[in-house]
Amino acid sequence: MIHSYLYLSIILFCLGIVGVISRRNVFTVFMSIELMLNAANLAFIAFSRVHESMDGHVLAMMVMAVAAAEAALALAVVILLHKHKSKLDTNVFSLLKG
Amino acid sequence: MFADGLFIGFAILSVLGAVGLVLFRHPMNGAMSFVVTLISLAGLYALLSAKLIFALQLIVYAGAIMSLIVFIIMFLNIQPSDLPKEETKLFYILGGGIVVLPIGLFLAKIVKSMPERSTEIIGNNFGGVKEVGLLLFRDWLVPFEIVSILLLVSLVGAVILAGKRGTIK
Amino acid sequence: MFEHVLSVIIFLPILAGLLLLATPASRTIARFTGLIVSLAVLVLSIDLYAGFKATGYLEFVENIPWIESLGVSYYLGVDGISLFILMAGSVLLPMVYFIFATKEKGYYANLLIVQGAMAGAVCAADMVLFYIFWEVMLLPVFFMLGLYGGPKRLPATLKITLYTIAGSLLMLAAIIYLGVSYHAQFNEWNFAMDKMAQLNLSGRVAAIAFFGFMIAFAIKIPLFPFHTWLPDAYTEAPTAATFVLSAIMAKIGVYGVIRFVVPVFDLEFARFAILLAYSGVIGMMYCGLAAITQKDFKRMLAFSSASHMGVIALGVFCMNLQALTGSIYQIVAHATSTGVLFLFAGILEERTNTRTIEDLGGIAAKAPVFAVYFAIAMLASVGLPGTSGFIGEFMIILGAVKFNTVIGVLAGTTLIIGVCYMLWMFQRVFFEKSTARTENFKDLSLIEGLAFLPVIILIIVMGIYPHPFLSKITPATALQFSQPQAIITHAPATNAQDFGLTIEQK
Amino acid sequence: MEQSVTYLGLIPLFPLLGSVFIGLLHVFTCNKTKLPEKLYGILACIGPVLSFVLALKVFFALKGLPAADRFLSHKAFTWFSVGELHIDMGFLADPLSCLMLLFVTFIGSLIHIYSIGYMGGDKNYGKFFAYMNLFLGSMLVLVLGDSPVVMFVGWEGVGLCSYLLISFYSEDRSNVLAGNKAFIVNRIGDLGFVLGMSFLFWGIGANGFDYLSLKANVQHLEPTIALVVCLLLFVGATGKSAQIPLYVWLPDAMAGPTPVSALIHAATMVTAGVYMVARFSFLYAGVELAGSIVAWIGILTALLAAIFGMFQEDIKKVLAYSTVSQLGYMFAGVGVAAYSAGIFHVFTHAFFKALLFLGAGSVIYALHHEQNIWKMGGLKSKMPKTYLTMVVGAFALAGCPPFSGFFSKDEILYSALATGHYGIWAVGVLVAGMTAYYTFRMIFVVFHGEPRDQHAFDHAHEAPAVMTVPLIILAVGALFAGFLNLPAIFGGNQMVTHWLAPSLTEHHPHASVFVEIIAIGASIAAFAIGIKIAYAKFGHGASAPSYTGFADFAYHKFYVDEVYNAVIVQPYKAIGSSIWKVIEPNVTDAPVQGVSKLYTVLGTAFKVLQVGYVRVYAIYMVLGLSLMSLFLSQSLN
Repeated sequence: MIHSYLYLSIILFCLGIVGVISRRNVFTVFMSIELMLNAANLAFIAFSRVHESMDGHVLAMMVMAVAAAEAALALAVVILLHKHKSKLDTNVFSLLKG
Repeated sequence: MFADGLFIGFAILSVLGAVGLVLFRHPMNGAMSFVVTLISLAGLYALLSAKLIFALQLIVYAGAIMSLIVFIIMFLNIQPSDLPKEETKLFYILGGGIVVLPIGLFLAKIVKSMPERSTEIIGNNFGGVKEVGLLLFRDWLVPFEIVSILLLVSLVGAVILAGKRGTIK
Repeated sequence: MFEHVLSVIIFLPILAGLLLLATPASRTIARFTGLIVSLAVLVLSIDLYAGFKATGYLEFVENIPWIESLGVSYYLGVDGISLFILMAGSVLLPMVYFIFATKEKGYYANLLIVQGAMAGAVCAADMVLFYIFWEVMLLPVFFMLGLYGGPKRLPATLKITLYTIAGSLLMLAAIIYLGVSYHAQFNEWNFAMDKMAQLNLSGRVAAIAFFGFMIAFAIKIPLFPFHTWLPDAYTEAPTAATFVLSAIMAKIGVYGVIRFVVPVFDLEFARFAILLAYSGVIGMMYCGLAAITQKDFKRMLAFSSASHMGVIALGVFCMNLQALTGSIYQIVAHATSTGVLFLFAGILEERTNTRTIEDLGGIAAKAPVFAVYFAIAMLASVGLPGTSGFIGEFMIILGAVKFNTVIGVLAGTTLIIGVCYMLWMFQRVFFEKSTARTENFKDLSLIEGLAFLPVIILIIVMGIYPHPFLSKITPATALQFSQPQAIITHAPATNAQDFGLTIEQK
Repeated sequence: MEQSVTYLGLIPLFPLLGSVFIGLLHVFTCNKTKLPEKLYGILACIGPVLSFVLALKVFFALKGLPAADRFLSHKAFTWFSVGELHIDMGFLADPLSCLMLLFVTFIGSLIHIYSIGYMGGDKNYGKFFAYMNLFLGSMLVLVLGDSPVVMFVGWEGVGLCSYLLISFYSEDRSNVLAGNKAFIVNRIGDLGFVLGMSFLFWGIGANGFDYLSLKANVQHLEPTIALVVCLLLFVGATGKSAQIPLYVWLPDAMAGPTPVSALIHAATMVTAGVYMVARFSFLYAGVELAGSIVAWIGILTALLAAIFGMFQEDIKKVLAYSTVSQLGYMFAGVGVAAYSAGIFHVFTHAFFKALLFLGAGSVIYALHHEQNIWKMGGLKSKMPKTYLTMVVGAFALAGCPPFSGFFSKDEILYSALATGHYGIWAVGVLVAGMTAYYTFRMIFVVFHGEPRDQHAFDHAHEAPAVMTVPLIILAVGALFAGFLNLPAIFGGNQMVTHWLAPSLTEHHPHASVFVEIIAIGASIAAFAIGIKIAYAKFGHGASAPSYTGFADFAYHKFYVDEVYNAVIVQPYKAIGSSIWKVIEPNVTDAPVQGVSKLYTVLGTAFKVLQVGYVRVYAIYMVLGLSLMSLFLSQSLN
């Protein structure tokens, strides 16, 4: 049964990756990252259940905290982005172009 | 049996939500669909006897973080013209799927090689607030404190970043 | 004589230099700190020299475990080979503070640091320690060249830094290889030099490691064809940096070959000695020929220095006692003569604001003391008997003739090649009619004259009565050739090439 | 068998110390107050005279010993010692070095005294004497050194002094170039010397590298090595003693002050090569081929230089070529294993050639540094002492009996004939005639006839006594030195030959009196013919000739300098500049430049991938992960 959880976790994770690499909308990209974090969380919880130890739960909490922090910062960045460029396109930024 | 049924239901919902997130053009739609995923994931946590995490997922993730996101989306008052034109979105999604496929298969292969275990609900003490709390404040105290610092830092960062008003262009 | 004299010699200048950098000291304070510290080091070195017993083994040993899990230790010691390079540095460097009175604080601070680092590299008897000092040595030169160098300093700095670091990394890889092999053969971690000598190395990987070491040292020496960084760096560097590079740092390259390559890679060394010897001798001729067309006297001296280093390196590759001893003696002789010549070039440049040979002339009449000093250093550089340059050169040629006739004959041509460009330069700069730039050339001041005097006297004494010096070198060099060959045969036929042995098995 | 006497070391030490002292005095005062010239003059003469006194002491000490034990030695200290190489700073006085010692210090002292007058008024007066003393000290080290290496110290030391003195008038570029040429050419020879020593050392040097040990071990030396060593050492000698092909520096060396030419480039230094071959007589005696090569090169040099000498117009160059020519004789002598004859010619030559040079110096001094003989003439009346002494020198040089040159030259030619080297003998006789011709050509042109430059003639005057007295002393030497080695046919007993016998390994050929008479007769005939032609052409005054054909070719010295310049010097420079301009940037440094270019190219190539969109970087990352997964999943089953 645990396999099913893990497969689900993998599917969600892969969907998250696809979201990140194929979408240009900042919000979608951001939420896709959250999706990947959640997929990881699911794996944590599942393994925690397998080993009957609660360390995975603690880790999941940490991930949530990180996600919260990330959300706070990322949204601030998005606001800035929108303010300056009035766009929500990740392709607006190409300063890294060599 | 009932638990299996619940699992299948939640699983389908979460995948659908995720697919929706990836496909919807407007972020608001995506966010709503992502909330579905998060809530169904909370259900799955419950099925895995993680009571505290179940609660936190609903309160923190589906509640706080998602409402923050939705709030920002609404705050920005996004017009369709603001959104990037993604004519090649489907092509990208298809290509991305192909690229990601080996990773998924690889992970799946690893999972397959692991022993199958039951996930029946176990005793009351597993995953409860007290137990996790004890663990958190005993064995994981230092990381916990570090995370708190991280939160603080990101808080300050967010204030500074978003707080700048009209100085640049 | 106290126990940690070597540590003091190494770290006193380094700490003083760092202290200078950290504090807002004025130029004068910096200069006097440098002067006092280097004189203190000189006194300590003389004390060390007097207490040196010439047993042939390491003396004044300090051995403190450092990274025990890897067998790295803080292991210092000097023998007849390193003693003289150490002494050369200690004797020559105080001069710089006497002569260059108005430089930046960082100039003096960097000089102090490089002095300590060089002493460290010379005294280190542990490969890792050596490597650390070896790298630290480059830093001050990098800063001096980059900050205080001539107009085209930046490309020169980049070239020397990247070039030497590329070599050093090869050496690091080779050192790690040696450590792993040692662990594989003797089942313990150790990087001490004397332990490494017991290694039995063979096969292609050993040859690669050998070249890792050799290329690192060849770049530093510099050995043909790895010398191309030299002309630019020597020309653009501030005089003190050129002096340090040519007089001492290049010698540490040769020293490295003697100390690290010869005992450890005896088989590879014997195999490639002829190739290396040709490299040395061709380098000598090549750089000597290139020197004759130089218009810039500093660049000419740079090529001359490279040419002589070829001969010195050749002495090491000839694998006989006379050549090796001659090579070490020549290291000191060359440090004194060429080092002083570079300082003179610096003085010339400061007083005439030119480095072009054609712009100068008639200095001998204007500045007789300077001319006499210069002539003595120049004659030592071309190996005139009665000066320090002859003894070493003669022994190297002697050894080269024994090693291989062709190489011996080619090595002998250094007698001719050196004299051609040196006389040509001397003629244009010191003889003939004086030019506008040299019309008011001032002779050496009393302080400068006195600062150079000990070295000039040393050049002559080392040529006329070299026996006391040689008797300190010979036991150590003789030991290099009494390596028990049996080690090679009885050691187990295992090697780091064998993957199973290199990965630690639990 | 050898006695140790400490004063041997003092002999070179006196002039060396004098040199250091005078040098310091000069350096510290030359740009400030001038010291009186007398002070320098006296200081300079102390060293040589003291050395001469000690040399006499050595001579008498040796004379007091039985002939076979005439070896005095002094090991001052261990010079260097590494493994089997052990060199002492040792000095050895045996009959050979004693003879050299005597005339070097004697003539050296005289020339120092002469220079006091000649150099008067020069602003570098002190420097000159410092160099001269340094030279004498080095020359004495050369002569007294008890091993080849110690000899080499002196050998290079005299080369250095020669360089310094040739470029003494250093403001003039050509003088300095002449000095450079001398030093560099000498260095080429020194390369041969060093290599010769190296081969000799690895042959038999392990049991001691001084002459006596070498002599004792010489039979262990392999013949081929011995030949190589002999030839290499001879290369050294050709450099120092100006033989083919390295003779080119000596004529140019006349750029130095005339006493220098007399002392260094006629009497002492240039004969060092002959001395060296005689020193190694134990080696050369065993290798006949080497001896023949030495002899032939010597006699050919003699011929070549004599041809050049006949057409020179510079008085010093005439003498310079005659020196080269006479050196050729000496090598012919030592080459045919007549070492004592060769050394004896060194000895007599030192007197008469120093005399001629000093006389020429006197003339030059009188004419205010005019050296072209075609601007002189009729000086006989103005400078009688110089004239008389120079005529004595000329007779000696030309080989007129009973002047010293006759006996020594005849001894060499006789030895060549007696040992069956007929070719050498024939050329030698020819050269003797030519010598007589060019010597008297010079005398006639300079002293006889009418003055060609009236102005200079009017101002000419006899030199001061400090210059003429040495001339007279040398003239006496040139006249009578020959009697020291009078051959039996003239009733003598060959004192010098017998004196030298313990030092040399030579076999005296026993030829019939008939052969000896032929040799003497031919020499005298050649002399007579030479002087006759000279008198016929120049005895009554002649104007400067213009040369055509072969004479023109010889006047330009067969264009040897030009050929050397084109074949050696220019290619050398061309190689140098091509290395610097072409090879260094394009070949040696190319790999390094290549690496940096490679990085630039790679950087440009990878720049394409840096599109700047974060999303694309994520794609790269995922692609990488994906590939890794593909790779890793093969190992999972």
